[in-house]
Parts: sequence; C-alpha cells; structure tokens
Amino acid sequence: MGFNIYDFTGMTHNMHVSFMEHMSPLMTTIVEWTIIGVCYLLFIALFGLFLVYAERKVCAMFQQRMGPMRVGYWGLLQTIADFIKLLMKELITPKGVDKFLYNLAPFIIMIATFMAMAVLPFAKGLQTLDFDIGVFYVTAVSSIGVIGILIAGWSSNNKYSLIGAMRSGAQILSYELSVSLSLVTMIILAGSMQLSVIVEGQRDAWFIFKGHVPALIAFVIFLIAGTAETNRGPFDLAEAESELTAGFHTEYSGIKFAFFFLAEYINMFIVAAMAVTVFLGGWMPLHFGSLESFNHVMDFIPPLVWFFLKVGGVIFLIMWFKWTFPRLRVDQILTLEWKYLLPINLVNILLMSLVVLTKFHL
Amino acid sequence: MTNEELQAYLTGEFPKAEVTLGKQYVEMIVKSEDLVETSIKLKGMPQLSMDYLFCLTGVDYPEKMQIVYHLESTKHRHVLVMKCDTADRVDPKVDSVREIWRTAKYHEREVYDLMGVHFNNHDDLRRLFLEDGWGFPLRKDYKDEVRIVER
Amino acid sequence: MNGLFEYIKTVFKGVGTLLTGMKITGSYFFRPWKHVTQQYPENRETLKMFDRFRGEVIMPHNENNEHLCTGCGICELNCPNGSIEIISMSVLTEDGKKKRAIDKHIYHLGMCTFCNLCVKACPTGAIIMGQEFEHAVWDRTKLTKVLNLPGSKIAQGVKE
Amino acid sequence: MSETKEIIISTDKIHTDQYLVNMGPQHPSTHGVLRLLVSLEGEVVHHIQPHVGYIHSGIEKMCEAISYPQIIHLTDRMDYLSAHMNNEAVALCVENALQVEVPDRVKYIRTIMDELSRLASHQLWWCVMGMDLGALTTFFYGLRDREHILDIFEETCGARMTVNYNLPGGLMFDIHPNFQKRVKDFLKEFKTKLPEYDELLTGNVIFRQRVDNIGHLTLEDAIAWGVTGPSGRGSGFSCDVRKHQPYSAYPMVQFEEKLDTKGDSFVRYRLRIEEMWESIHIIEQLIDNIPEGDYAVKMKGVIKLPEGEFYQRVESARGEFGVYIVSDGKKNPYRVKFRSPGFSNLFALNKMAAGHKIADLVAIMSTLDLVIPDIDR
Repeated sequence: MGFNIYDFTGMTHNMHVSFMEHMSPLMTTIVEWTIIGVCYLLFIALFGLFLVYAERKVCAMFQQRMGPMRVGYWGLLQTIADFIKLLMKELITPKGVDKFLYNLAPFIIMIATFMAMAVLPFAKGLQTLDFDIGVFYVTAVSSIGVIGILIAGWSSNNKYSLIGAMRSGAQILSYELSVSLSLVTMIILAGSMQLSVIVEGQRDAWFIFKGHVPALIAFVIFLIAGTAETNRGPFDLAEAESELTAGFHTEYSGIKFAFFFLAEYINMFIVAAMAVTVFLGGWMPLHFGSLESFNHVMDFIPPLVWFFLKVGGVIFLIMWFKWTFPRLRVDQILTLEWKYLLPINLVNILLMSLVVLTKFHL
Repeated sequence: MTNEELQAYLTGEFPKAEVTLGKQYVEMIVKSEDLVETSIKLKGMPQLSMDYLFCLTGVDYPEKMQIVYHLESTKHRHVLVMKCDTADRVDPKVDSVREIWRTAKYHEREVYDLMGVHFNNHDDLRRLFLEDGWGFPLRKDYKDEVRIVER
Repeated sequence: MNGLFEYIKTVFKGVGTLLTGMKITGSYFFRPWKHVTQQYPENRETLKMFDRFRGEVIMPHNENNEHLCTGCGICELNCPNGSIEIISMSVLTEDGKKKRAIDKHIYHLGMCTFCNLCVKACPTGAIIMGQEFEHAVWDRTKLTKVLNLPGSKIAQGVKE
Repeated sequence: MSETKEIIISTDKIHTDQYLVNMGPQHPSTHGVLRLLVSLEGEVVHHIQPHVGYIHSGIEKMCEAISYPQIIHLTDRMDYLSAHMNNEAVALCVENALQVEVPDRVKYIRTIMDELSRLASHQLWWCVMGMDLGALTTFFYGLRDREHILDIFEETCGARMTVNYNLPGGLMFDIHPNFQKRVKDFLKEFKTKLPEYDELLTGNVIFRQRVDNIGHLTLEDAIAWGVTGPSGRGSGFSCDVRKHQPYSAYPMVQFEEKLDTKGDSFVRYRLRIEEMWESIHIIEQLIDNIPEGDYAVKMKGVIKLPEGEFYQRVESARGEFGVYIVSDGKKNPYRVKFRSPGFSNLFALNKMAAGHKIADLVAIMSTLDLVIPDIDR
C-alpha cells in the first residue's frame, strides 16, 4: 500500500514518546498543548487570510472583475495588508455598551470556532481529538457561536445590531436541526459518530456515492443548512448589509471586528471540512471500484492535498451561492427550514434507513 | 375636453372664478376662500374629474403671493392650471388641499418651507428641507449675505 | 396526494431557477478573459479620452506664443458659476489706436462644472476643452490657472 | 397584508412598544442621504416618515439669477441618472415659449439620447435593486452594460453623466461620426445581455419571493400620491408623458406604454425591464433614419422669454418631470419650479411599505428607484 507513507500516526506517536523521555508527564502535556495551540492559531490566521483573499478573487471572477491586484503578485499580500490595517485601527467602544459583554463576544465566537476545529481529521493521524462522539461534538460546539452573536448584538446598544442578533438567533436555532438531521442520515450509513471511523469507512467509496440518492439529498441539505449556520449569503440576514448596515458587528472596530470576520471564514471552512469528512471521504483519495491503475495514481496524491482540494471545492460552491443569490427574508428563511428542509430531511432519514437495512449500499 | 371647451365649461360652473385661456393650458384664478370648495368640485365632478395634481408651487409676485396648482384628469386628459392669490405677502395663508389630493401634503410643506405660505388645516406643517429659523429663500426679498454672491 | 405533488414540483422548480442563476455567474467565472475592468494607472499610456471629453478649459497657443483671445469677456458672462475672470488691458496698436487686449484669463478649475458654455460662446475660438482629467493637486490655489501664457499676444488678423 | 395585520394585533395583547429606527442619512440602501424614520414592531414596519433635505442645493433659487442656457446645465445635477431628460425639459420649455421649431434632426437625436439615458438609468436601477436584495453580482453586470452607454455619451456629449447636451434651440454639438455605429453595436450586444438579467434575477425563486405580492399600491393611491413613471404604471396609472403629451420625436415612433394593474413590487420591477426592451425598440426605429440638417437653430446671444408662464412635462426615467418657468421678460426667469418625479414617489412609500418587514421596505424602496438630488433639488 502506497498509503502508509502519508500516515501521520507514527510521527505524532514518536514525538510524544520522545517528549516523554525528556520531560515529566505534566510538562509533556503542557508542551504538546502549546504546540497544538500554536499550530491551530497559525492555521486559522493564515488560512483565514487566504480564504478572505480567495473570496475576493472568486467574487471578482464571478463579476467579471480582477479583484485585488496591487499588493503583491496578483494582490496576494492584500489581505495581510488589510489585517495589519485592522490591527492598527483604534478600538472604539461606543457610549452605553455593556463593556464586559461587548468585549467578551468576539472571544466567544473565536473560541467556538477553535473548539470545532479540534476534531477535524486533516489526514490520517492528524487529528487532535478523536472522540467517539465527534459528529455530535461538532454540532454541539458550532452552536455556541450564536451566543457570541447574540451577546454582540445585545451589548452593542444599537438597534440594528439587536435586530441582526435576534435574526441570527432564530436562524441558527432552526438550521441546527437540519445540520444535525442530515448528519444523522450519514451516521446511519456510517454506523459511527467517530470521525476517524467515518473517514475509514469511505476507503473504497465515498459516502455520497455509497449512499445513493439519500446521501446526495443529505449533502445538499447539509450545504444549505451549513451556509445558513455560518451566516453567509444568501442567508446573511444577521449582517444584511443593505438592511442593517452590518448587523451584529456594526459597532465593532479594529481587531475585534477582525475576529468576527475571521470567524466567519473559519466557520465556512469548518462546514466545508465537515461536509468533506462525512460525505466526500475526508482525506481519502478518489477510488473507483474496478479501476486499479487509476486508484493507484490517486493514492500517490497525499491525503492533505486531497482534503484541502475537496474543502476548496465545497468552499467554492458556498461562495458561488453567495455571489449569485439574493438574500432571503427572515420569515422565508424559517419557512425554508420548517416547511422544506425539515420534512425532506425526515423522509430522507427513512430512505437512508431503508437503504442500510436492505444492505443496498454495499 | 379641449382647452376651449374646458374654458367654457369652467366659466359656467365657477362664476366667481376668473377663467382665461393661457398659452398652453386653461388658467383659473380662484379666490382663496373658495379654494377648497372649488377643488372638491374639480375633483368630484365626473365631467372634470381632476384627480391628478402633478405640480403645486408658489410664486412670489411683488404685490401678492400666488399658489399654482397644475391639475390633470386621468380620465379625460385635460389640464387645468388653478391659481390662488393671497394679497398678504408677509404672512400669506391659504387653505390646504391635502385632503383632496394627498400628494399635496408634501408639496405644501415644500411651499411652506421655501416661501413661507401657511396652509390652514394642514396636519403636519413643518419645514421640509431647511432648518428652523432659516427664512424663506424663494421670496424675492430674501437676503443672505453669506451664501448668496450677487453678480 | 395532489398537494404532495405540488410540493415536490415547487421544490424542483425553485432549485431549477437557482441553478439557472448559478449557470450565468458560473459561465462568467470560467471565462476570465471576459474581464471588463481596466487597470487604471497602469494603462495611462494607452488610455485615450474621447476628443470631445470635457476635462478642463485650455487656451491653445501657436509656436510664436500667440493665442486668439481678444479679451472680450463673453466667456465670463456665459459662465454659470463664475469660474472665469477676464482682466483686460488696453494696448496701442501700430497705427496709434488704443485697443483692448487680454492681460490675464483667469480660470478657476475648482469651480468649473465643465458645461462647455464658455467654449460655445467664444467668438474667436480662443478657448477649447482639453482632455486632461487628472486634476488632483495638494493645494487649492493651484486650481486657479492663468490660461494665456506669459508674454503671449494675440495672433494677427483676429477680429472681435 | 392579512398576515402582518395579525402580527400587529397579537403584539397588542402582549403590550409591546414600537421603537424608532433612523434609516439613513448614511445607510447603504437609501442610495444617498435620505433619512427614513421607521417605527418598528419587531421586524414589522409600522410607519415611515421620510426626512429629506440633506442635499438640498437650492437649484430653484439659483435659477432665478442665471440665464436659460445656464439653467440647463444646472438640471444635470438634479436627477443625474436622467440628466438628458431634465436638460431637454428646460430646452423644450424655452423653445415653446419662444415658439421656435427645432429641426427634425434635433428631435431625433434628442429622442435617441432620451432613450439611451433611460436605458442607462434602468440598468443602474436593476443592479442596485439586486444589490439591495443581497445579490451583489447584479451590480457589476448592470454597470458593465451601462458603461457602453456612458461611453457613447462621452464620445458625443463630452461628459458621461452631466451631459449638458441641450441648448435652447438645439444641441450643443452634432452627433459624433461614430455615434450611429456605436449605438447599433451596443444594442446588438445588450439584446443578448438583457435575457441574462432575467435568468439571473427575474426568475430566481428567492427574488420572486422577496418581491411578489409585496408593497401594493392601488390605482387610486397612485393617482392621489402622484406616483408616476414605471412605479405608477405598475398600478395601472397611465401616466406616460411620451404618449399623452408627446414631445420631440415620440409622435413619430411606435412604442407601447407598459401598464399593469397589480401594483406590487414585482410588477414595478418587470415594467422597468420591459421598458428597457421598449427603449431598445424606439432607438432601433430612429437610429438609421436620423435626417440631415442643422443640429441647432440660430438663437439670439441673450435669450429672453416673453412674459408669462410656461410648463413643460417630459417623461424622465423615474416618472413625470416638469419645468414651470415664470418669466417677466428679462434674461433670467422670475421663478423656476422643477416638478421632480422622485419627490412624489417617495412620499407614497409609507402607503406601500407599512405593515411589511424591514427587508421588504428596502425592496420596495428599490422598486421606486429614488435619486436623492432629484427629491431635494
């Protein structure tokens, strides 16, 4: 198997062993945590910036523009320049805000994002926490973010922010259901909630192929609901530029605004990564049952590349939605969830159970 | 109705008003006490049905203040220019027609704002564009040394 | 049952219209050579304004530093916002008569609305509209220009 | 409507308060410095009080001090998206007062320019409408096509928006030699682009849900509030000045006045799209038949209007635009009044949007196609 050279399990295990040789167990834990923390921080900062750049370029391409072209080659350093600008901006605290909550909100959103990142399997062995309830954990943690949005909207002492926050609350509460149910559909197929097991289960074929029509429906619903959960267009009611100026983060400036901004993009990454892990085989290469030589060629591409390629594809799809569709109204967004996505989802679970019971998926 | 027919009809219908045939449209000068009554008739009479007020403005003449109403009938497509004079230039008072043509509400506010004409029975007669205490810039005796440069 | 059929139909119809929209944006995404934007400061060499473009008022001079302006002041009269000031002087012609001539044709670019009325009114065609459009300066006083060059005089044979 | 009424009633029982939100003067969807004082009950708009005057520039007062050609150049600055129609209104008013008959060539060119302005204005409206509803890509597609019209304007008139192409008695210049070719090229291209507008936005299920059956304006209200242009015609108010009091070359062309009786946001949207097709149709009839002749009548150096009052109505992109000139025989007018379409249209907003949600308010405001300098003057 040409697969093992890309297995990170040995590497991480060896690192752990060598740390244990030189340090006390407590020290080892602290050092390992620090390394992981720094890695995540760097990843979020750099990948977030890259996503912002990608979004600007992609939207420019949709709109027959060129996008950022000035800073660096094809504007590659543009977002870094923007980030430096945001870092240096004055942190304005408006009159009448609840100072404690106002300052807390960006951190809650950031922390929620970090927590969800913890279980994502980037490649074999490259996963910080491998819970046996990984899927459940992600859905639970990703709904913490809305608390941050609500706090931000309420504490800003701004009517626009409050409306935005309340919209966001209603929206995420409803769409959490669809996300969970579409994941439940896939859990029925996978037979486990542990993300590494789910990925391993897709070694021969991705779940979206294995699960036939129900998996496809679940994927579409997951994409829609996931987009809604990240507050991105066409579901960006909480921000709704033309209605509420900037919604819940109207009053934030400088690095606090950057937190919200970055969290939005990282949330988009998390949704895409979950979609990839559960539906598109995670870091597994694309395999077709009988094409041996094709499968071998695919195996030579490292799993990290596979993972990020798929994530990139899903993110592109989400961006495509945003730059094509108008925004929904707040009652329509709830109609879509309760009248369309939820019933379809429930029927879909039934269908999937039938598929699994009849062993049709094998 | 053509302009001539309209003039003849109006002369018969409103003996107190002064109906003339202008260069473009029929013009009718009504007394300010008859304004509302005439307006109701103009809009209500099926032969006239002047239901569309497309322009309401004021003109500050040296000896009088004149409010000009441009009316059209969407049914018969004839146009009438109704004028209402007030002799008091300093504090002119005219009855409001906002109940008859609803768009007049804001046109009257504009005229009040720029020319200082008070419309009686107007429910919301506040300045529209300018600040309180600005003066009435479209009056001919308006002077503003700072902002207006005479050439 | 009919209701269910309708329901499914609306779902598919809705998704269909969404896909139509995505087809349009997608078709442009995958045709990046169809970009319509220009890279402005980079294309300065190739960027040419239309010859009627009204960028500023200029007074052309010939190679002998002569212009066509008689200093009649019609442009000043026609200017709606006072951006032209004519300072005229009287000069002695060769046959000893006094004649009005232009001393300074002052043009306030900052006040100009580029309406073309001065150019239209000029009886001798002394002023025309230039195509220069980059007028940003650091100091507002630089927007006040004297259009006739120093030492210039009226060309031979120009009559009022 | 019935749904929203129920909401209001039910909130009465819980005893909630309305709260006031200032939309504007700096707000992305008011397209300028308009302030709407909106009283809300939750998401539902209860009452809208527009506050205008943030860019009131006193054009009517300025006009009393300047001559007629100079007035024309000021009208560019009112409704800058239909600058040519505003120009034409003043020019026509002066010509009618002096009883000057302009050559056919002038009429043809003016009409073509009018319709090009209308196209450009509607294109900008379309892209802004999409943007207000959150579809940001429409903004660039609309501007992309509008760019060609602005190029045509720039080549012939010398300016892109504040064209100032009319003078009393004719035009500022003759058309550029490239004009006809450019217009025809543009029309050919735009005819392929206009169906894309429909595919991208008109058919879109989200868009349809946002505008269908929203913001009803009855025929009676439209007439009473003086709502003209496509907004009024959406309610069945036949108010096209081009039809009822034709000017320039409009009597010579075939075109339809698009009317609908439903009066909701979508109808107002659809009528503007249809008007674009109509404009293309009008230009196509005229562009090849521009007669030879002078581009202006020789006028006196100083234009003085006879004593009296003159009114001229034209159909601008937003509705009926009127110029009322009172002359006392001098070279300056005694009084000038501009009847701007946006002014009347804006104040019908409360009628349309009360009882709907904030998001609908934005959509309804977009369909009214407001230009703030046009309202404030």
